[in-house]
Amino acid sequence: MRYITVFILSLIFWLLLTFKLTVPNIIVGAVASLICSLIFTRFFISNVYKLLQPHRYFWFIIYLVVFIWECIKANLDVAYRVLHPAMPIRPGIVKVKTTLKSDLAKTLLANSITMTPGTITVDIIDDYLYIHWIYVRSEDPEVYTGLITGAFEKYIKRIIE
Amino acid sequence: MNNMISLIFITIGILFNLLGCIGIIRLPDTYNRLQAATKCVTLGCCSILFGVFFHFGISNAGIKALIAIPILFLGSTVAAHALIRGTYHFGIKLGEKSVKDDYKDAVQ
Amino acid sequence: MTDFLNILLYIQIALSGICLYRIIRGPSIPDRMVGVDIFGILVVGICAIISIQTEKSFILDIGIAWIILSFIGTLTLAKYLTGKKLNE
Amino acid sequence: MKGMTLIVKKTTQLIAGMVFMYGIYIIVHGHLTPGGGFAGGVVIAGSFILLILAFGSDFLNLVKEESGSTLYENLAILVVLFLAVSGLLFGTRVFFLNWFPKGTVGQLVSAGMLPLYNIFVGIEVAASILTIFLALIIFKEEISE
Repeated sequence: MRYITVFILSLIFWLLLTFKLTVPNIIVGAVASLICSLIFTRFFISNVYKLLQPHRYFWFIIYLVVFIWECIKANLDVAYRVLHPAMPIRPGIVKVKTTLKSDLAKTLLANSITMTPGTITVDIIDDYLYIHWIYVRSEDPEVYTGLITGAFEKYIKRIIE
Repeated sequence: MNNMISLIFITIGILFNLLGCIGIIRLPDTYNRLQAATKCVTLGCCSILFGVFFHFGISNAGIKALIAIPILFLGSTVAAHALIRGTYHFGIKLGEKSVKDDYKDAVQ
Repeated sequence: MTDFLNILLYIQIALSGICLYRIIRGPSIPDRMVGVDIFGILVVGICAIISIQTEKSFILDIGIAWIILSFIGTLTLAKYLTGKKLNE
Repeated sequence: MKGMTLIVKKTTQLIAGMVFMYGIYIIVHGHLTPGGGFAGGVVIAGSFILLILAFGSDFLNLVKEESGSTLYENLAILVVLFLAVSGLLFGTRVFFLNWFPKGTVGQLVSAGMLPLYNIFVGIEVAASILTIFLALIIFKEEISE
């Protein structure tokens, strides 16, 4: 089952890359995807049955919209801090607890945090994320946990878990 | 019409790139430089690629520009994460203005 | 239209010059590595603008290959910074 | 914990297959677009180097038997030599003769024997760059002991 998934995904990638529907092209693409699936399947994610459930794609699209909005906000925020003559920065590293369980969900959360306003993930140890923040708004753990992970955690829980 | 939309996207992208490069010059220490530069330059280049997609339409080159966007996103965010962790382990101190450092206990 | 695109291309090239300034002047080694990383991303933008000017699609191929190789290079540099050997 | 952090590992699992397919694309279209055997071989070697960086070199089981990549390299350069010699046997007796039917310009299957040369040169370059990378790791181990 995992072999078939990797084969289909790489064939789709090949067809998008060449964008030509002739017979030699499809044959060459099939051979290349066969080699790719033979080599790289044991490194791929293990639970592929979740790819077949359609409601996850619905939540993924909503998550994408939220993510792009946060991303644009991040850029305007950084622009304000860079162009301001006094440079209002107050950096620090804070520690945030997450409730997500699976590894892929933690990775997606960390990548989202990296692109949101003023935060970069420094490290991830078990359930705790260490985050470098360009302007520490409050010293209270509950407040900043809500500020950093609150926007994404519920969508990611619906997409992956 | 399509040309105008693509030109607008490319202009926005170059403005974001300009902000990121100003951030690289002005901000005081390595961590803050990485923050400004990664976010602005990544979104700027994604915007330029989106403009290229609007210029070519759905064709060979346009789809290729769309494929480049997720690779650029994943690559640059993971590279920034690895680079900032490496910087901390290399021994660079946080800047003078910083207020909080929870990561110090976890390293030892 | 093409004149405006030319101006944008020159601005982008000048921005990568700013990154070169950070690479040369950076007070510490991680500063220089940040410069190299950002320089790699900016070159992709230059490739995209040139592909519009010349109406050729293969210049985007060079851009994607550049993204991949710059990602691998930055990971190698980051691994060197953490002080680990390559095989652990 | 071996290798780099969890984030790098998971993202590498998703991206390595894409990098491999992209290298094959550059090699196969070598006679139509810039690129070809050498550039595509470097990208394919890059996908394996990415896995080694993220998971540590024991993950691929290649350090103990480094003869694996060396074997592919030697076989590929042998096939390239046979293809070149085959020009001496068919048609007019010239080394590196292109004696295949040429096909039409711009199609995927055209240009006679050039795609075959590209494919085997690609395998050769990928295997040799991977061998060089593994040799650097082993060399550094011996220095430190």
